[in-house]
Amino acid sequence: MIASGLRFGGVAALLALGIVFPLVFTNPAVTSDAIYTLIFVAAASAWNTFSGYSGYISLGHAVFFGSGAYLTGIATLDWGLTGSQVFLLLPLAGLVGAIIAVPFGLIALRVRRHTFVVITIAIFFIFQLMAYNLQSLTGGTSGLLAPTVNFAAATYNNPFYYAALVIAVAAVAVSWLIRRSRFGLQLRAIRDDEDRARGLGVRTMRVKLGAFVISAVPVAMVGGLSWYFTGLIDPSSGFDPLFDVAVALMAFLGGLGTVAGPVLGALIIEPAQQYFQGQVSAGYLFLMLYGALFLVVILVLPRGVIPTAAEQIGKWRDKRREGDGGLAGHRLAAAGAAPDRAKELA
Amino acid sequence: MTLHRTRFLSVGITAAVLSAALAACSSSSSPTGGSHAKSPVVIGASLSLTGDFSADGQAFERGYELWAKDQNAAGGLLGHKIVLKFLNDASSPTQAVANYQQLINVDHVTFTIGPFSSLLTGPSAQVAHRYGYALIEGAGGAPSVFATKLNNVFDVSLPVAASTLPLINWIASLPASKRPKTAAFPTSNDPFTQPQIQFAMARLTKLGVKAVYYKVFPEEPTQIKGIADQVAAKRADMVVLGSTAVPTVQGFTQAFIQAGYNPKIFLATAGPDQGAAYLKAVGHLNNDGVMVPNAWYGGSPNPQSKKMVAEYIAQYGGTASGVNADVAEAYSVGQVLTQAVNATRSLSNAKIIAYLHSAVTLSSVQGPVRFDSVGENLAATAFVFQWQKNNFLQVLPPGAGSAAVEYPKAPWGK
Amino acid sequence: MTMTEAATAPSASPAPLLRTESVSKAFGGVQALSGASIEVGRGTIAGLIGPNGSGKTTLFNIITGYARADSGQVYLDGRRITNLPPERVFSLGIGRTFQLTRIFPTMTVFENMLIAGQHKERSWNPLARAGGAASRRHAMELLDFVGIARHAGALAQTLSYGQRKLLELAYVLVADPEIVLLDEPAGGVNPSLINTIAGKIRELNAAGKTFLIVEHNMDFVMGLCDRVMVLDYGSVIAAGPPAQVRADPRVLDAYLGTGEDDDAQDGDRGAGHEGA
Amino acid sequence: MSQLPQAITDGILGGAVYALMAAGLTLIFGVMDIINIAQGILVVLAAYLSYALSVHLHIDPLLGLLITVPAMFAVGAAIEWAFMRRLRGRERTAMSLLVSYAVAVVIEGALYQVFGANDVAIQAPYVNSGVHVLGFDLPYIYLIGAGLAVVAFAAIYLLLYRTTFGRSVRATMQDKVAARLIGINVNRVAAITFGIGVGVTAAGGMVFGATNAFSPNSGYDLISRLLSIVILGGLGSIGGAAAAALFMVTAEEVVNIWQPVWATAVYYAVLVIVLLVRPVGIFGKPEARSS
Repeated sequence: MIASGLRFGGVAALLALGIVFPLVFTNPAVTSDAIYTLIFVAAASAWNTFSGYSGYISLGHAVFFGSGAYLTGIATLDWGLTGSQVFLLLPLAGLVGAIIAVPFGLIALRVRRHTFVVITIAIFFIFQLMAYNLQSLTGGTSGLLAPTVNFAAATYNNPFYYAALVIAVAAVAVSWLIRRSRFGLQLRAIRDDEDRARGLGVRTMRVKLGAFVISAVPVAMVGGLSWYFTGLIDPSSGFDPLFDVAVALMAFLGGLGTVAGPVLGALIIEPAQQYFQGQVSAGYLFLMLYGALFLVVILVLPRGVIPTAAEQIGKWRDKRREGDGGLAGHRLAAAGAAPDRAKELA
Repeated sequence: MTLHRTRFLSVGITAAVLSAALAACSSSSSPTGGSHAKSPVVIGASLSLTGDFSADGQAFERGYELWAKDQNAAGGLLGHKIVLKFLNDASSPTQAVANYQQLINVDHVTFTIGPFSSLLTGPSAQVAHRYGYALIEGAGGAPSVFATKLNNVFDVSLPVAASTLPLINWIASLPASKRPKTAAFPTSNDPFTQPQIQFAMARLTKLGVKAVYYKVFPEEPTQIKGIADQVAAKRADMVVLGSTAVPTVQGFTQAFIQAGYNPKIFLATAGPDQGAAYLKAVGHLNNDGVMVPNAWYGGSPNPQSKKMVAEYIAQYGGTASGVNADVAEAYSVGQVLTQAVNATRSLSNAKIIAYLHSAVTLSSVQGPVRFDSVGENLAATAFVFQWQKNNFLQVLPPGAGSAAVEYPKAPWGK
Repeated sequence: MTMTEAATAPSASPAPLLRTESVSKAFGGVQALSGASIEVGRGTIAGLIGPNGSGKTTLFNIITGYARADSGQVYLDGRRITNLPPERVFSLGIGRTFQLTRIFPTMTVFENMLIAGQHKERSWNPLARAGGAASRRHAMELLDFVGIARHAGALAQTLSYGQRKLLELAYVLVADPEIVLLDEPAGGVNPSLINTIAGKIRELNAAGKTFLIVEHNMDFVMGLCDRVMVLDYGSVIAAGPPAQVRADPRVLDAYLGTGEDDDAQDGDRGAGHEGA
Repeated sequence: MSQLPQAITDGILGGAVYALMAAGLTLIFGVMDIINIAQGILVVLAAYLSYALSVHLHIDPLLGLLITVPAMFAVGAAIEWAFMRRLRGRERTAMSLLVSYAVAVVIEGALYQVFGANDVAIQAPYVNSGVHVLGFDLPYIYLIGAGLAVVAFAAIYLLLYRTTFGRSVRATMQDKVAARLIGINVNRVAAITFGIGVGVTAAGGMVFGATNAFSPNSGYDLISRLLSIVILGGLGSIGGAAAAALFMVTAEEVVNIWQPVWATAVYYAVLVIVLLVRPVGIFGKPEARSS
């Protein structure tokens, strides 16, 4: 009970920090970085609700990002929307992402492992090519420029920030709900042994497709937001193959299949990327250092920060408890509260 | 259960550290703008030092640095030393937008100058506009950049659609018997090249040159050889290639040579203007006779240009023909900024924007500069250049300082 | 419709709970099953034996939907279930274990139990928490029944091999299937655990559960089963009470004469990694 | 329709180059179960090695293979030893994706640092000349590429299926623990296999660099097409990858006749359609493992 209270307190504090952040750090350069970070918090969380829980590594989620961006762009320009009106399109972008995810998932989820990874890449490139070639719709290579928005310069970023915050919080909340639900249990069973799960009555295709569709929604929404904030969508930045690599990296760094892992991963990687990539003086050495850093982190923390930390803490606690009360206490505790604890470790 | 607390504590700490780091970033930059009398003027740009535009980004960096060095030697801007601040955008518009936010709000630069390519210039101009900055740029000439009608964008380079006009006029001047009879028009699906190629095709068809091939290919084609072989099979007298970069030109060149096809005229819209980078890719034997339209070349008789080229060679080596036209585009940006600052006697963006809109004619290494209401350079002149025996020469329009057109182009491998 | 057919179908003995009818299956050029017909009476413990490669596991796979039959039919309680997908077969009431146990290693023992129970929860809300209070209690009771309740919170991958067998048995029981198919429940486990497992099976059978067991450990099969069927080269060559089958010369030819000693040793050594 | 024979010729020639580049990937991706995103940049690295040898030491690129193949083998073995070996457990495949991406970024940065951002191409006498047979131009460089591809595929096939080492490789890939039990040095087998997979790219890189202008950024365009080829051929199928490369590039060239902008879609559309009908690829065997 104390635990859940603390957990609630922690989440509430984080949320409060998120809400007051742009009021404290008013510099547009900082809030701009924060917006892209929140965009990746949402995307990494959403990606994780499918790939992290089910074990199917998707490198095709940029399809939803790009489609959300193009939908928002095309609708905004066609309907002549301006200012805050555009934000109302974001749920529509999410819906379109979900609709695209259905046939995408029905095709891709028939295969597993490597083949799944590559087929998501293949479908991704088909979408990118459509963005290049359907010029009348997408503007071809030059893409779609967003209209100039006349928000006040000093607080220009704030509406974008809060929109990103809402999507990110919703994505994390959905991820959390799924993690503790029957649906999440089914997904993780698929990740461990899909055929066995079928043999225990899990309708695997339905479950996988459901997760795929759910995970597409926030990604498409932040795609739309990203178009509006950046001011441009073009085929190579909208359907960016490195988007999925970045998102996967965030989820892995924090802890694949955990709720907090992708959030933490995005909070670390995106600001670091924003900052370091810009550094011209470091030249190309930066690129090498950036790659090398990831190699080290992946090799030192192969399961990600959160599971590794939880494991270390668990070990430490076990040791301490053994010192205190011996094995009996440990077993008692395990029988009662253990399901919850082990879930944290998983 | 302490586990939960620790777990969220770690998240909390990280977030706190991150926000502290961000705060440090934002506060560490003391105002560098021109509040003190002789403090430096910081000028910022986002450049593509990695990614698709990295070759152009590097050339731009050199052009900007050459200008700053020259101008500092001449006393800087109104006596303030020029300090350049570059951020890398890895050819991504998202990063470019973030970079201009950073330059304006964290580094507090006095002026912003443009990135490479229209793709990045469009959204970057909006950021600059939001904070009242002028964005003088040399490589953002696509219609989409001007369509938003922002008042702060100024492109010092040549508007491109009619760039092949000197060649078309020259063909028109030939006696009918000597004109090419057929032409092939392969083009990449780039917002620049497609209009150029369509313009050339329409005009040449009027002159009686038959278009035997027109197809659009992707900007980064994977099997250039296949497309080039289809073109070669037409055996057209001339090829007008809508290319955006060196690899495409190299691919067509190699396939033409392999197919034993040597058109009388071979013009590529971009690539051959990249100096040494182009020569390295196609080889020293395979450039003779290849044409490219542009506003500038290393051998330009323009005295400002001669000076810049001499300095460039002193610093980076090579020959005049090896200087990338991007260098001149970037250098011109600096020159236009210098003239605007000197004319207004001020470091105010608002005054500079007003001045550049006042239809004054300025000079640059690329020639005269005069802006219309959306910031296009109306005074730029189009030239056509030709590689002749590893030398990059201006051949069209004919006149003082122009070399004779090599027509028909010499065989490959000579 | 099939139900009524079954109800009106004439039958000499009480209708069997599980029945296969001339099931055949070939992998490439190898005929794994050729016309295998078996019957398992309701409330009985049936054994399915045969030499390596005789098609026992293949028949299990076909019954439970993990493989498709080339021809032949499978009936559960008179209802045709041939080639239904595994999740349907399971929800119709056939649970099974695997020769090499297949548990969910990165989930806890308790979550393994909830997975098996999830199909019965017909909640409209997919985000509802897994397992109501009743099913959680039921899961815990079953873990207690097989004797691994104290590991409920541990990750399943930390269990010993024998404990995994018990877990697999327990989570198959969660869904309360009509019949449980056990693929070598005694393979690779120590003698005292074999006795434990046999005891649990008897206990469940006494409470009315039907079993079909593939096993190489003859003592285990003969001691436990009411009826034994012998597969050889993909067809049933003998069926009947253990004593009768044991004495059948065809069976001795095919199997017992050559393989019994080896298998007994296997059981003792706890290797048990041969394929069926 | 007169363009069709030319397009098919180009497709077969270009397909041979792709087959050569994919040869190493079938080993690493198809046999070793590692998604090596770095394979694209390794091709580019090999191209730069050939380029540097030819420009600075005036070593003919073809002759230079005697240096570049062992060098790339060493690079591959080092990558396996330093990184891939450390990946274990359930997420090994997915983790290999990220590790190899990070490796690719490091190599890309190094290439930028050493060679700069400008495009270069490998020049050699046989790059631009060729033979004229039955109305078709067959450039020597493509014939060399095809020849090297045949050699590479034959060598990999013989290695895997006709040698003791090959049996160790296959045993290791099927079951590491069992392989160890029968006395195979699993680590050494993995390092050598990865080394061979990367060593073969030296040949692919040389031909790629001679037929395309390339820069440190060129690797990204290659990898997705190479992965598609290996999957279409069927994971682990050596001949399948070669056939898929020829088929894919030929189809691309045929589409080039009408609609060059849609030509690259061929790769992905064909892949999606084939996998819908046959989830294991054209020449793949159904997966033995079901998890």
